[in-house]
Amino acid sequence: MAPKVPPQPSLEQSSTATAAGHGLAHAAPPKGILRWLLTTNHKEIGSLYLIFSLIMFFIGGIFALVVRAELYQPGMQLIQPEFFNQMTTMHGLIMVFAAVMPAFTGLANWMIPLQIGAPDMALPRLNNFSFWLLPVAFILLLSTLFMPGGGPNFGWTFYAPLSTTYAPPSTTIFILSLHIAGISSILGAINIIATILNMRAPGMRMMDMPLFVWTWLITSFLLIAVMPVLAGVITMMLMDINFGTSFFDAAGGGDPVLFQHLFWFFGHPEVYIMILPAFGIVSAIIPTFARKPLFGYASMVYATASIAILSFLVWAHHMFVVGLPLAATLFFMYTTMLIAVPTGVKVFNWITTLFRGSISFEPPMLFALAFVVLFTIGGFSGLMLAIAPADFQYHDTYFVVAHFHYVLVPGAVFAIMAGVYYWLPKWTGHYPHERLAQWHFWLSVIGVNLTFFPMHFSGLAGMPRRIPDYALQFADFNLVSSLGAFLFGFSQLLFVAVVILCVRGGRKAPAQAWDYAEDLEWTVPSPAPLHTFETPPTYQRPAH
Amino acid sequence: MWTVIKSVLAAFFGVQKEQQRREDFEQGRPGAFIVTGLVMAAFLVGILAFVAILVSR
Amino acid sequence: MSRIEMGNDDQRSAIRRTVWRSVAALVGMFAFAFALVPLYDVFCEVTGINGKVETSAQALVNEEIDDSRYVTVQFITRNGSGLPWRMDVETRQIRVHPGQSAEVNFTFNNQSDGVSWGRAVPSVSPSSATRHLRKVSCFCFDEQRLEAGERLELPLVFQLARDLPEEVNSVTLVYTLYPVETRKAQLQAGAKVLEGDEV
Amino acid sequence: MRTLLVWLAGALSLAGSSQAALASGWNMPVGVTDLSREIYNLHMTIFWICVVIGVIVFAVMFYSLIRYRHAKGAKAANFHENTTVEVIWTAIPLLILVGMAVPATATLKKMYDTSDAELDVMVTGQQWRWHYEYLGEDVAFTSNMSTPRAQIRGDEPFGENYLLEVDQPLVLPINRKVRFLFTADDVIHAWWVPDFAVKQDTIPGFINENWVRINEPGIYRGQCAELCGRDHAFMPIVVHAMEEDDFDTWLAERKEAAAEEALGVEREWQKEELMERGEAVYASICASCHQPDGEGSPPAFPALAGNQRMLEDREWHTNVIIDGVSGTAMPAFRSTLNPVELAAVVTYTRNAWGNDTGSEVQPSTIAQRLGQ
Repeated sequence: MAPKVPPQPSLEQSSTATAAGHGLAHAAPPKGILRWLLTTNHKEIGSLYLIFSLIMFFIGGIFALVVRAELYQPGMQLIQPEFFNQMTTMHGLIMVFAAVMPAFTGLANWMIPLQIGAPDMALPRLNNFSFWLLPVAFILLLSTLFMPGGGPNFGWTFYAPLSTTYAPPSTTIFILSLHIAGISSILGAINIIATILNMRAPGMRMMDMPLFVWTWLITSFLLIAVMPVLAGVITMMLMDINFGTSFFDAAGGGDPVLFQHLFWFFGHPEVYIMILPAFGIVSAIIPTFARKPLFGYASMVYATASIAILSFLVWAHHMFVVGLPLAATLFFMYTTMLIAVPTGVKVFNWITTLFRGSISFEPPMLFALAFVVLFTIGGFSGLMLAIAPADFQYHDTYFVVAHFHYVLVPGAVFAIMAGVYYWLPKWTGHYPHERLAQWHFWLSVIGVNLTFFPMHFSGLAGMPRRIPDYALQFADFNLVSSLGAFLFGFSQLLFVAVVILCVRGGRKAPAQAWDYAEDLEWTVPSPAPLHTFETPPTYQRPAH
Repeated sequence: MWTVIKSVLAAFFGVQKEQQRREDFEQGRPGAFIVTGLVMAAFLVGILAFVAILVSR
Repeated sequence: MSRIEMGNDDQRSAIRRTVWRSVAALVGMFAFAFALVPLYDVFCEVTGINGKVETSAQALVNEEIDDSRYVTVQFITRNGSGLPWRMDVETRQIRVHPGQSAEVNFTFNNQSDGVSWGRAVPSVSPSSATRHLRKVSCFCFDEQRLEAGERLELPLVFQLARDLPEEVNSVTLVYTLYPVETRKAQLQAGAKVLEGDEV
Repeated sequence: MRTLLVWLAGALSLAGSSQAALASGWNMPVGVTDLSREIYNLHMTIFWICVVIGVIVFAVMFYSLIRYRHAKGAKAANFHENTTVEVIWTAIPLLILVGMAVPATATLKKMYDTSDAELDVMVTGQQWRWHYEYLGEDVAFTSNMSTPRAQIRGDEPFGENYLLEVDQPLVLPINRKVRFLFTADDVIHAWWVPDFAVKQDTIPGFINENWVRINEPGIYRGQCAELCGRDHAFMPIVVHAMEEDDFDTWLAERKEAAAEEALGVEREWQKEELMERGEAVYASICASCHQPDGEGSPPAFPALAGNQRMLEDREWHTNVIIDGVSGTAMPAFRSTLNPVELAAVVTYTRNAWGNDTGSEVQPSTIAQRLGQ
């Protein structure tokens, strides 16, 4: 039984929501900049998150293009190795912490209250605070690039002792900014949990929630569980650097490998933090455009939960070559292989949803379908990486780079774009420009594959990751990757164009913007007024 | 108790009949399911660790 | 403004409860991250991960010597940066039976004209042997202090347990010499003086 | 759809070429050890399993996309669960995984078995070079990348083995089990030779093991595989695998040369000799951080040209080179350079690039300082 409401608005009060601001006296919002600084409205904060993450996506993208430009051909042409290392590090940090995570938080802010029939997030003022921490954190982080000794240059995984004893002086600022970003994520997660658990429309049980809400609930638990561990690790780093402790310094009786254990205890769940909400978005889009209820709703929820639990048990598969004992290597190999099962269940469910549907190919659907195919390819390389003996060859090569970019770019990023295209009519009241969106899609798909598919080959052929210059046999693969990266990078300008055009105008969208879309957000008008569901709707279970 | 274990096992596999799920949820004791789930997760870890240690000898 | 702020006390207290539980979980996880540091050490010592060894003396176990096989024990000394000491071992390798105890002397020589503190950090390979290595006495348990030009000979007394896995026929002990920070060294020197020990 | 084409093209290009062609740079090398071959086979097995699953899954998906188009008037069915199907597609992957885990476990056990080695080599990672020591043989040397910086800058055409060539390769015998002991002086590096399927982190203060038994003589190249700072890309590994007899001869020669060098400590060296030797040592060991012109790259790597403290205090200067500086990238060269090399490099740095102290240090002085 899919947890859907019937296509027709089934809410007694949906008419009340139509006219914004009536019924209850809303204080006039402050004007100009102050309005955005002080807003406690989940929709405005959601927009802030999304705009912030788009800007950061471009900044991180520029860093990636600097890297790809240097790697266009063998030899050092454009930048110095020190700067190259700063670029790879910053690219990773910005994309993970400032682009992908805030984008999902933005979507959560916008959509979770709408999908569960709540008037706002549970803690609106906290919501405002957790957003405004982000610009502070990342302006600090970006400013390290201009400090003496440069910014962080030890990779986004910042392994000790390269990131402690041998780090540039700006590392303390890096730690501070990561702390602030971490607090922001944690506050966001608390807010989301409080909202989902306490503010569902009367009659909506947990197993009636849309999958985007479910995946975000589980993601929030992951965030609460692992962000403090990250905070702990960087605090230990800070103490090692500034207060003479030696958590990670062998000279003082510490252990550099401990850093990696702690980091990946955070880092692997972090990977799922970046992909679970994507599963939720795709699980909303595919049924809509296949005009058929999602296959296996319950098993999707269970699979998400078991992926989340397993994610705590696999961290050392990032460390197969640090010299783990045999039993540990075996254990982590088995648990990692096990993750393929629930992940496979998800893919099978999506495909079975398509089977005997009635499928149309609007832009959100295009991105969602590309997500299924390309994420699965990333999953296959992940399965290969799980085989520990083979991982001794794959580890820290471009094969790994190919793997996680397949999971994160056509995975997480495509899902975010699919979500944006899917909900733009709800946000702006206009459909996105179909032609432009199709161009954006096809150029992105071609660009992504040109960029990352050859990396499988260069990795297998023996190219280590994070090197600014490479041997001649890798030249062809890198040339293709660099061309693809520029194609992908510049086609994202189309995305910006589509979004701006859509905000300004375009074909008008009704409340029910997509024919078969069933969740509660489609019962409020498009564009969604500033205040919705001020009287809770009564949720009615659909009768499929 | 046995139905709880069966349901949790089914959840581990990611499969459950809608009918059964409905019954479970109407039973209204989430605590039992959560505890059973955690115990069985720990059990799974135990089995894997045991196999790994056994094989590595 | 919104429903929350307008009332519905039940919901508000439910939200508050959720928030406090989350905060408790957060604090717990932060503490857990730090608890992982000692836990990791314990775990390493129990399982022998990473060649980490007991950092305190163990008792010699009287067990029958396994004459049927020999194990080669290699000793490697290395210098980390910043300590003007020379470290030597009297023999590079010895052959012992499991169960047998052995003693090997290491010499330390401070080649500078100042006093300094150093510590030898031990590591054992293969990691499957770590649990079966008993160190009865080792210079690596303590930080060492050497006067200018001083020469010190210190023994390592150890025993390989009889239950050392069959396939292990060679064990490597590596000692890397690191300086102990002056500030820390002074504190400890002060403590020792207070205790009335010979420094 | 395009993605599938790209993907299929990749898969087919792998499938269509023979193993030999695959080894030529599109795939993991088969390698020259029994284990590397086993790992290659594991890799290909799991790859083909993925291909088969991929083909089936994507075939169903694209069939559905084409067959059930809304534009062609497809009417949607309304089913949304089927326990039998769900059990099947959970159970089958589980069985495949168990099938993969068995051979993987067997291979892993072999990889971990370092017992009964006939030769022990200690590999030490340093920013940014490798140091090799044949344990118990009194032979040790440092291996630096030999690709000229001019090639990297683009001032000269690339050589054949651009970035994968060293001044002194590690020499190993074939058909003997060689055990590696890995450690590092500063940060974590990783020693990797794809043809051996050996990749192991070198961790400061800790020791790791791995082993190799090479089947064919030849020259095998690899690179550092763990980000270790600025010149991570520029610390290649070259292994020269020789017939056993040739190796024994080589080792004997190296021992003899080392003994001869030790004799050189006794005699008085001319300043010119020391300068010449020092220039060579500086170029291979020091120049990567302190730069060929001695200007360094502060703050991490201080300038040597015109360095007041160094010029005024010869003893401090010597001590820094011998003992290193803790908490910095300056390692202790006490055991990686011999007294002649140490004396030469001290003399050189005190007299090069306008550092005209005129002072020199004799190898015998250094030997005394080292207590030898």
